[in-house]
Amino acid sequence: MIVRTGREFEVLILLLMIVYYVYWVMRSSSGKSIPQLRNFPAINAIEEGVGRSVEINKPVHYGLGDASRLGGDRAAGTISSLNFLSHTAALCARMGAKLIVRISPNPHLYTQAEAIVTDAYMSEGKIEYLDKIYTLRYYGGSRGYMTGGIRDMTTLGVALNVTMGALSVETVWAYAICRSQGGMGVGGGSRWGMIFGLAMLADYALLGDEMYAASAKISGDRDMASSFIGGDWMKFSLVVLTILTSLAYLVGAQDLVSWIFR
Amino acid sequence: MADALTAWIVLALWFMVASWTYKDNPLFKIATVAAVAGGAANGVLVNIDNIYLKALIPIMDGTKIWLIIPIIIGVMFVFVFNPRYKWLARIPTIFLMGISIGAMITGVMSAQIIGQIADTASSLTGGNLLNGLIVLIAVVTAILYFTYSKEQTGVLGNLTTLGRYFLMASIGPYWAGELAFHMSFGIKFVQIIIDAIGL
Amino acid sequence: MSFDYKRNVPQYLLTLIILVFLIEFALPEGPLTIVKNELTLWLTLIASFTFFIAAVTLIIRYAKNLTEKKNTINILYAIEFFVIFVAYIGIALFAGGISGDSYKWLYTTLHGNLSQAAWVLYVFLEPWAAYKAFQLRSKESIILAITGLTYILYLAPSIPAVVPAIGTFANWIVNVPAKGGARGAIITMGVGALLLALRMLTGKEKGIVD
Amino acid sequence: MSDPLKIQGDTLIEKLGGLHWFWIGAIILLLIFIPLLNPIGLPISTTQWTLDAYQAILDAPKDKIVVWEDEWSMGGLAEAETGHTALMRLLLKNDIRFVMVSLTPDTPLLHSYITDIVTKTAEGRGKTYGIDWAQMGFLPGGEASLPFMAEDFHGAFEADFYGTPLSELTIMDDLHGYEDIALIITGSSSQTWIESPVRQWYVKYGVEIISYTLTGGTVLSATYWPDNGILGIIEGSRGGSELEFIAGVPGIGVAQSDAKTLAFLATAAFIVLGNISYFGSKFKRGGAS
Repeated sequence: MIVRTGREFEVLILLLMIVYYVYWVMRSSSGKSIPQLRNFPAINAIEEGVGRSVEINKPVHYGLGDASRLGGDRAAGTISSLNFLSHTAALCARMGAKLIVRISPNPHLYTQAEAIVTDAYMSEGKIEYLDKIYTLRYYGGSRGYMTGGIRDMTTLGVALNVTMGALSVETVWAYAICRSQGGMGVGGGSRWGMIFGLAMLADYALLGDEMYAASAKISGDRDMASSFIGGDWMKFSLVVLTILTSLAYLVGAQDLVSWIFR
Repeated sequence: MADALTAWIVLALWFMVASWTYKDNPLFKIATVAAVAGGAANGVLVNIDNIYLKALIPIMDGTKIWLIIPIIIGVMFVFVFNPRYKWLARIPTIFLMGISIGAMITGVMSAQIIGQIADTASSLTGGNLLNGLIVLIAVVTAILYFTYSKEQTGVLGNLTTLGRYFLMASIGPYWAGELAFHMSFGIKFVQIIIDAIGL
Repeated sequence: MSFDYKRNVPQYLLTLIILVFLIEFALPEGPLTIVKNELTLWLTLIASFTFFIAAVTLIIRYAKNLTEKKNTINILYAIEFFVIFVAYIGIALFAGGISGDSYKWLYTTLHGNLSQAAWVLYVFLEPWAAYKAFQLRSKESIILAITGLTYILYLAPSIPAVVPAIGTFANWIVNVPAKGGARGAIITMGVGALLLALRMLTGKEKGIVD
Repeated sequence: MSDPLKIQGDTLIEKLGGLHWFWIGAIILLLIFIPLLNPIGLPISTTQWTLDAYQAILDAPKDKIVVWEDEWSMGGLAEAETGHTALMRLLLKNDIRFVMVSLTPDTPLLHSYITDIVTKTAEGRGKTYGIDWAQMGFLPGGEASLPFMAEDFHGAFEADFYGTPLSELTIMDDLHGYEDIALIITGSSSQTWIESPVRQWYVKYGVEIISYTLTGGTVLSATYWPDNGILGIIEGSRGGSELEFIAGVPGIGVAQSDAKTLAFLATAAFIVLGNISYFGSKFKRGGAS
């Protein structure tokens, strides 16, 4: 037996995903056309918020996520957040808005954030306007992140709060304070349990997986975007599988499909 | 006497933190700094213990001398403080990410995909058929909501709107839970006041 | 074109590690299983160093504060940080270790209470956020309100005991529409995780080694 | 931050929605005082998922060990105390041997704190550490560390939290890997953690799980319950109160229930007030224009 016993269908799912992924990424790499990722209002809202920040002379606050870290189930959200940070920092540099970045409690993100913000300002030719001490704020543990973040938002004011990544209670406090300060809230979270804060309180929210796709869209990277098209094909396949297996159960023919589920 | 004193110390600590809700003040900052210092110190101590037990002892007694490799990899984190060699700090990060992602995705197919589809299908037998159908519609429309290659208009738009409603239904209880979680701390705060005053 | 070792060495490592896990998963148990198990031991060791780096980062930050001659209050906070940090370490080293009674008392009384007290802020902030911002402006917010409020009432154990219909409705929410919605989200997050792993494996994920 | 003494808004209807958070919290805290000083003694309802969790614990094979892996920390004590105490008392009461594992750096101290409480109860008296239960230290690495534990439990820890080598603890003679585990109780103050133990313990090793999740985490846990790896769910302090009741180990949960009831009703009332203010103001503005 080539495949480990009992894992046949799991391996099949994995292989199908690989096929879709490779097909779309190769198509993109070879310069062929790929479908555009759909529109995400949250992306336009960030630009609008940065513009507003300049108008009212209050800073843009960017939260990297109080539960973000480059590992395990949180890596994907964290990487998306770093992409959004790059996008937001570039907009701030271009339009001349003040930027404050809340660095997650996991300090290994400090260097990533610092490099991304520096690159963004350099690519806009505005590096002399970057005050790293003002912009990059590391507060220590998760409690320090929350209390320090609240303190900065209430003392400095907020025009726009963007919080992306692996989020915990930040979905509540960041947007509650932002709203009390009259700011605009844009957010996206990868941890499903805490999405409710975004859905309730943010003006524009990217729910779970949506944030990853939006992150690919703002990165402008065709290969990354194409991988999401492959992902869509996988999702359509799973919808078909769900409907077919459900129909089989509904008509009492579950024996036909039960092998899939062991 | 010692218990009473501790009760008052505890009450003072909680008030220092809660005082922020009225106005930002130095007592709150003092409490924050103390919490940061305690958390950092404990993190260091507990992890020294972990490395000592699992790596240093086996290295020193010669049973697992190769464990010096992950120790060296871990130490490479210090390069984050050196601009010239900062890229070396990526190595331990890569190990953390790679191993975590590797361990995670190998469980995804069964737990998050096949298992969920199986439960959706089997909910159409044995129990309430209408509920089973609602679950099926919710699963399908919620998956469609998370597709990106087409603008969500027309029929697809109607389906994904329905999917978004089901997603909202799944989010509501989380909000309730989070609120309940925080209320536990309100109850504890009141209990601490009662204990200190001796009501 | 020169070999960009700063980017390529980490990328090759990442590809190798993920491949070990994927192949080991698919194939019958063999030598790769041993490698995978060894890697998980390595992970538990390397992860410990993140805590040391966290502490070092804080020490550097507060040490910088100490040198800020103009900002007296920050100097005082820095002194506080070092005094408490050293106190914890000292008590652990000289009074029975982290499982000793002195350390346990200090940690439970000081850190335990301070870290719990931080949640009290939410007793104020969270109901306020709902009161201030949670208006029933759309169908979505109405659904959120119905499911959320029903579940709040259910979570007070006395209410469903007095009004059983609330318990029944909360159970139905969890087991039918919420379960369906959550299941759809879980499946798509699973696909998202697979895609992420494939992008990392093939070096297409921006932000990892760049 | 705005001034707590000022109520936002110009008209009465606007002021209704303009209270500062300080007053919202203060009113809720005042309401909590009432039942804590004078318990009302309202009844408690139980749920199927808690009953299932209880039954699964009782049905755990006695020749194997229950592993209670935990992500709860001291910072979550107020929410965890009820469930942790009830769970530990239930295990000891029924002579179920268990090993506690810490997945955050300050979980070991939470476990010590709970142990100090439980060893003074009727269920804890006469039980011996190292034979009836044991407490491991911190295992870093999150999800990826779980298979390490499953494959080589002794290798994952070497010694318990108190520094005693595992070879010197009787209970550990019977626990070397996943085959020796009767059941996993996975505790977490995160509602989404549950996916990790399902992916590792259940999918890879076939070990079934009790989800001891944060309140509200039932939605995600329920997608794996009862046939997809999770045998039962204990939902935070709510589940802890139920467990006290079901298992006959009364504790602090019952008293908290009354306080929670009032606090939740007050929150619901504030949401209604906020909406009256919002729609009232909107209607008025619409009328004026």
